[in-house]
Amino acid sequence: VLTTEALANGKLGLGREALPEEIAAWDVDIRPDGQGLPVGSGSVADGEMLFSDNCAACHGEFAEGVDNWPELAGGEGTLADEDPVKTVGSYWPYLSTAWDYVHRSMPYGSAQTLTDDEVYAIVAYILYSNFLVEDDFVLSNENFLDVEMPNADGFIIDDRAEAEYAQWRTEPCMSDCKDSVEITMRASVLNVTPEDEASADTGEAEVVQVAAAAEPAVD
Amino acid sequence: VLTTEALANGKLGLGREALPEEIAAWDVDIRPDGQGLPVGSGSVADGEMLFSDNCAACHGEFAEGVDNWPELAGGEGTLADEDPVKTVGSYWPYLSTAWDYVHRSMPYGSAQTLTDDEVYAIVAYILYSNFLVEDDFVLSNENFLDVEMPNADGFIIDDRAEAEYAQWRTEPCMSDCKDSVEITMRASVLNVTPEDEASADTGEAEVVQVAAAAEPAVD
Amino acid sequence: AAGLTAGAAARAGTPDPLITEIQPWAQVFGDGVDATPYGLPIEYESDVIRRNVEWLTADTTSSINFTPIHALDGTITPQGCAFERHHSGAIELRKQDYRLMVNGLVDTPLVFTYDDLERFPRENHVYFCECAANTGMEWAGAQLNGAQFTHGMIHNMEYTGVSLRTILNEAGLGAAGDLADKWVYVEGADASSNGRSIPMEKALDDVLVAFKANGEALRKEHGYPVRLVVPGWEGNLWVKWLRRIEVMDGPVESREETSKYTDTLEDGTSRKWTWVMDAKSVITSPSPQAPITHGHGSLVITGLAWSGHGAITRVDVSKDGGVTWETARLAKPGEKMALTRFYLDTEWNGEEMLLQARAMDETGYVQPTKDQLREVRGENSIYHNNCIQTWHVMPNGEAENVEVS
Amino acid sequence: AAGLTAGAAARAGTPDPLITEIQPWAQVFGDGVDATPYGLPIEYESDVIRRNVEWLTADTTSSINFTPIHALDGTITPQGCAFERHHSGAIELRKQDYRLMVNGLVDTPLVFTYDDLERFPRENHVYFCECAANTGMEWAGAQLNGAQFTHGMIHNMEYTGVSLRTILNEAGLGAAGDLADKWVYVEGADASSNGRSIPMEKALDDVLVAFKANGEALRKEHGYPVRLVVPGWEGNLWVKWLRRIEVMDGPVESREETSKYTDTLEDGTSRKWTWVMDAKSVITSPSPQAPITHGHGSLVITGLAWSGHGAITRVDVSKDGGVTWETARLAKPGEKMALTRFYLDTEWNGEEMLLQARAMDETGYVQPTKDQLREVRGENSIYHNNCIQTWHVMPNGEAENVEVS
Ligand code: HEC
Ligand code: HEC
Ligand SMILES: [Ca+2]
Ligand SMILES: [Ca+2]
Ligand SMILES: [Ca+2]
Ligand SMILES: [Ca+2]
Ligand SMILES: [Ca+2]
Ligand SMILES: [Ca+2]
Ligand SMILES: [Co+2]
Ligand SMILES: [Co+2]
Repeated sequence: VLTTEALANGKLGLGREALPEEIAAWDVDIRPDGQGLPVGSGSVADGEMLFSDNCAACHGEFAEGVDNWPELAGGEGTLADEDPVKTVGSYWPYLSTAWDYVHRSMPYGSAQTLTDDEVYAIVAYILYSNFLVEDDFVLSNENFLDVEMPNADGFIIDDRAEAEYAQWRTEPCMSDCKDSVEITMRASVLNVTPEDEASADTGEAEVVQVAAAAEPAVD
Repeated sequence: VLTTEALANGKLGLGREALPEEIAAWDVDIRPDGQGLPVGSGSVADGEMLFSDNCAACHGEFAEGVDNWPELAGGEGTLADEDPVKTVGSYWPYLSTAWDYVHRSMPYGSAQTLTDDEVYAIVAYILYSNFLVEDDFVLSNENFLDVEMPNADGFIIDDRAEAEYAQWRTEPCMSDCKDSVEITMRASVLNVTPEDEASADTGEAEVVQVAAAAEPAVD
Repeated sequence: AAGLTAGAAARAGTPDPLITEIQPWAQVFGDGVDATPYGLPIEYESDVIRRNVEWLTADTTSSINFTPIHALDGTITPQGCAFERHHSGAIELRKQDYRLMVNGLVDTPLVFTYDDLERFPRENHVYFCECAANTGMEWAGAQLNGAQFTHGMIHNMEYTGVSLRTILNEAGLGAAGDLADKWVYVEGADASSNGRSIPMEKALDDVLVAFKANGEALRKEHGYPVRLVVPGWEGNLWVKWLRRIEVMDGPVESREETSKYTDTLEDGTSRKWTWVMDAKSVITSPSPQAPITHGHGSLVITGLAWSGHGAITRVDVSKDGGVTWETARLAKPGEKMALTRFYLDTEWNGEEMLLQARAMDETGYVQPTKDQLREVRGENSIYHNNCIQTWHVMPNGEAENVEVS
Repeated sequence: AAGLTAGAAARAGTPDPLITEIQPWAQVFGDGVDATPYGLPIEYESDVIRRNVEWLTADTTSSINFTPIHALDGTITPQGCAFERHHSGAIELRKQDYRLMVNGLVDTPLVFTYDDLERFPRENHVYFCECAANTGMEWAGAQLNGAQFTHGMIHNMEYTGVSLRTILNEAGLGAAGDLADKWVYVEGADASSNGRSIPMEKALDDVLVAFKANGEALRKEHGYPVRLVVPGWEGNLWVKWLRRIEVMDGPVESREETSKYTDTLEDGTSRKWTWVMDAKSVITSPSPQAPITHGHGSLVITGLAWSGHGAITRVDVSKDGGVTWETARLAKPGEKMALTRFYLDTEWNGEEMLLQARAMDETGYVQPTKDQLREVRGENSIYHNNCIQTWHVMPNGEAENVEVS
């Protein structure tokens, strides 16, 4: 029993044992190796309809994104470009992440309303939109790990210690540190800073456009 | 000139020199030795009328205090009692304090509206209410220091260092510190703690009475 | 809940619907980032507020309210619930309308604008501010039933400001001659024009002319735009809406340092110039407003300790009204003239407790009992009641303010 | 006012009516002590608020706002104006409805109520929380004109909470076996159910399960009633409305640690697990939103510095865009993973300045220039932009966000 044993181990005997049903309800994260995936399946065709009904308003009929809402498809081969387009297809290393996120966090505003099979179907459709599967593809817990994610090898573990710290942990220069100094860019050129409610509202259309050029990003 | 001289002394040269009119407007504090008193005078008789018009609503016609508003007269010889009554007459060591305070801070809600002569008259009346002067007394900057304040010698300079610290800076007892412990008083007996807006309002009359017995005081 | 052991609670047999059913907040949106440009506490914490005691004063403009210390933890007091004491209400004074005069025995009397003050070198310090009347209603016996009311005339903030020394130096103290017997008189801009005299030694030591507290501008009720900070000394000296600083050859003996803030002893004589707040502590939880509601087993006893003499070095806690004591854990080493949080991680199984805390500071001062204080002072001092406080915790977890033999 | 010397300002010839005439606030009452049971800043400070940038995000419920650091001083950030980042809005979750589950590779999976958490031994620490995207809009060039917008995704509070170590120990880590390669996954209760994986070493080091900030309950927008505090590591890991902690044998690689919070380098490969926030600083005043308005002469330059690697040991300031540097004064010795306030007490006589600050931490790390960062990373990292910031101060005292060669 919790108390006796716990207290014996220098524990305080607080909390209560989580019940299996409770763990099942909350422990729904999916791991890269497929751990956590429920039994189920869904087709691209079903996914297309489900996506159109539940997701397209924000993410577009072809998962290409609407306005400022995220694009989920496209961008292959752009990661080294001046303006990379990062999507499930072009960027995400693991398919598990897509299943996990759609299942837990989408649709935005009605999270956790999709059944497991619906999630399989929608994820299949996102793969299809990224030209990663054919239109007759059916995604299931069984073939899940067979899907190859194009950018699976695109990540390295934080190497700042070697690539940066080593060279920046030096005694800093205090005088004559450069020959000359020129201003090379000014914030006023873009002029995208909100000033007050009124000006921010009226300038909005223009602002989004210019800002896109300067890559605003918050995540 | 300020800047040059100031900066020479390691100063920052900030601020500007205060003008005599400005100092005169704000530097109105009165010192125990009469420093700061303006030339002027006022009689008990004038003071009685002024007090009645400006002060009596809160402090009473005889400066005896109304409800919870401060009493300014009475209380002679009560300082060692169970419930001392501290007034200008019974407690205040310096008359300058009364002139200063009435002049700067009273009447409550219309501070600084009295002329100097009016303040002399009102202070004369407060003295009279405390039986410290006769009814024909006229207070002025010239006889100000002649008034004897009964409790002038009633104060000592903070002697906690000798009277308390010396005896309390000891290694504290950690066990068997007393033979027995009894509860000798409970807050619920008085029951004067506000609980919420409703109960505080309904219980007010009773509360003030009981609390007075337990000497509520905030200053 | 009281009476259940943690072990029993652990054996709940049916799944908790708060876990097994998807809750609304896990499905739909909460508030957006434009909802509260300046936020307030969540509605469920609406009891964590300053409270006043109506019968204490004739009206609310010369009155006091109390910090909800029973519900706070850590050491910083948010400005929004930090106690207020006014003598003529909290005034609204714009920075543009703010002037600070330095006059008297100085080489050049000066007038500063608010902007001028921001041009002097600044300091940052965390200090407690305690009203000398804190716990003053408890001299004659246990009266108010809650740590907020007995000990809530205190707050603890990180101040940003200019050293008073710097300001005095700017006006020049040459004219003051020997500084040993000089005083500085400080005065507020509100209708009470509260003024106090401070000996030069303290004025040149650690006093601040402050304009920010906890990072942001002082609140209106704490003296916006500028107040004095007088570390370790009674709150009445911390003049709000500071408008004038005069260098003098003696104290003014103003109303706030004669009629008030003097401490009458048993024989009728009174102490004056009792500026330092002696070492003190109080258990904030459990306490009358923070009863034990979680049943038997593990219990955290916590509270605050502080001293105007310097840093807190130790706090002891007694559960039996002072017969035996245990040394509590300080969350951090004590800092000079700042609140120190202490914890006693313990166990409670429904037994009655007479909870006390006893603070010690770096000068070796040990917080006295109320009887010790009364023996020296009688019951009419009003101010500086730094006695050991007792809470009677009952088997049902409720607590009451009591006195013990 | 710019252009006037302090000396000229000092020779005003006519008495100031704000002094010679009795002002209303010196005669009549201000607010009583019952006016604001929980107070807000005075109306004159209504510009010291969190601001959001509409065009940054599609809507406000998955968005960010910014701390008004240009207007703050000291180090503590008041909760009311501390930046917010939500992925599905700020939810309202009552303490009674709060549950925390610990599961996975533990000896006994547990469920805690809010009350349970308050029964564990508590700690108090001041830590900064910086969003990894802070300054992220500046990679490709100077864009947003104000310290609030360029550097305001940061706050610094005194937290009270329970060590994550204590919570994990209560569930028991025996089942986890060798802890060296284990992870802890933490997840929020809101609709985004934001989840992040933390290596066990960090989880057992200094991570807190916190319920109070700056003395009082966490605000709704900061995760009331319980959030994670992950000292020195990016803000996204500081999971709000914390509902679940799972001990695992590997990371989840959730959306917030793959699609987002990974840093793409010039060649298109991306760094992952970039948790630590490197040393960084910014001058908060003068700055575009805090121009010099007081004319020539004495000037206080001030700002903030911090490092996820430990304590700040030194901050240098340049007025000429990095050619020469002076060492600034730290208001207090730096503390681990907490904001440090620095000051440079200097003089300004209308000359143009290119103001920069450069932080150093106890590991010897020196804050890099934007060019140094770009050289290693390119311009598409989005996150972890800890470059030296430049403000161009013009002769009229106004300042602009610029880049320099
Ligand atoms: C009302 C708008 C809306 C709807 C409807 C919606 N989403 Fe989203 N989606 C968003 C927003 C906003 C985000 C980003 C959230 C964040 O950053 O916290 C997002 C993010 C995503 C992402 C991650 C994108 C990335 O690059 O990290 C995926 C995948 C996704 N949504 C899939 C879906 C699917 C599948 C559906 C329907 C089942 C759906 N969304 C419905 C608004 C929406
Ligand atoms: C509207 C009510 C009111 C009026 C009218 C008023 N007072 Fe007062 N008086 C007060 C209050 C309230 C205090 C206590 C203020 C405080 O503690 O800050 C006080 C305090 C005093 C004190 C100090 C008492 C002490 O024991 O320290 C004196 C002296 C005094 N008043 C004199 C006067 C005189 C003289 C007038 C008229 C010219 C006057 N008052 C008008 C309310 C009033
Ligand atoms: Ca899991
Ligand atoms: Ca680019
Ligand atoms: Ca004077
Ligand atoms: Ca008595
Ligand atoms: Ca609500
Ligand atoms: Ca107003
Ligand atoms: Co005193
Ligand atoms: Co990162």
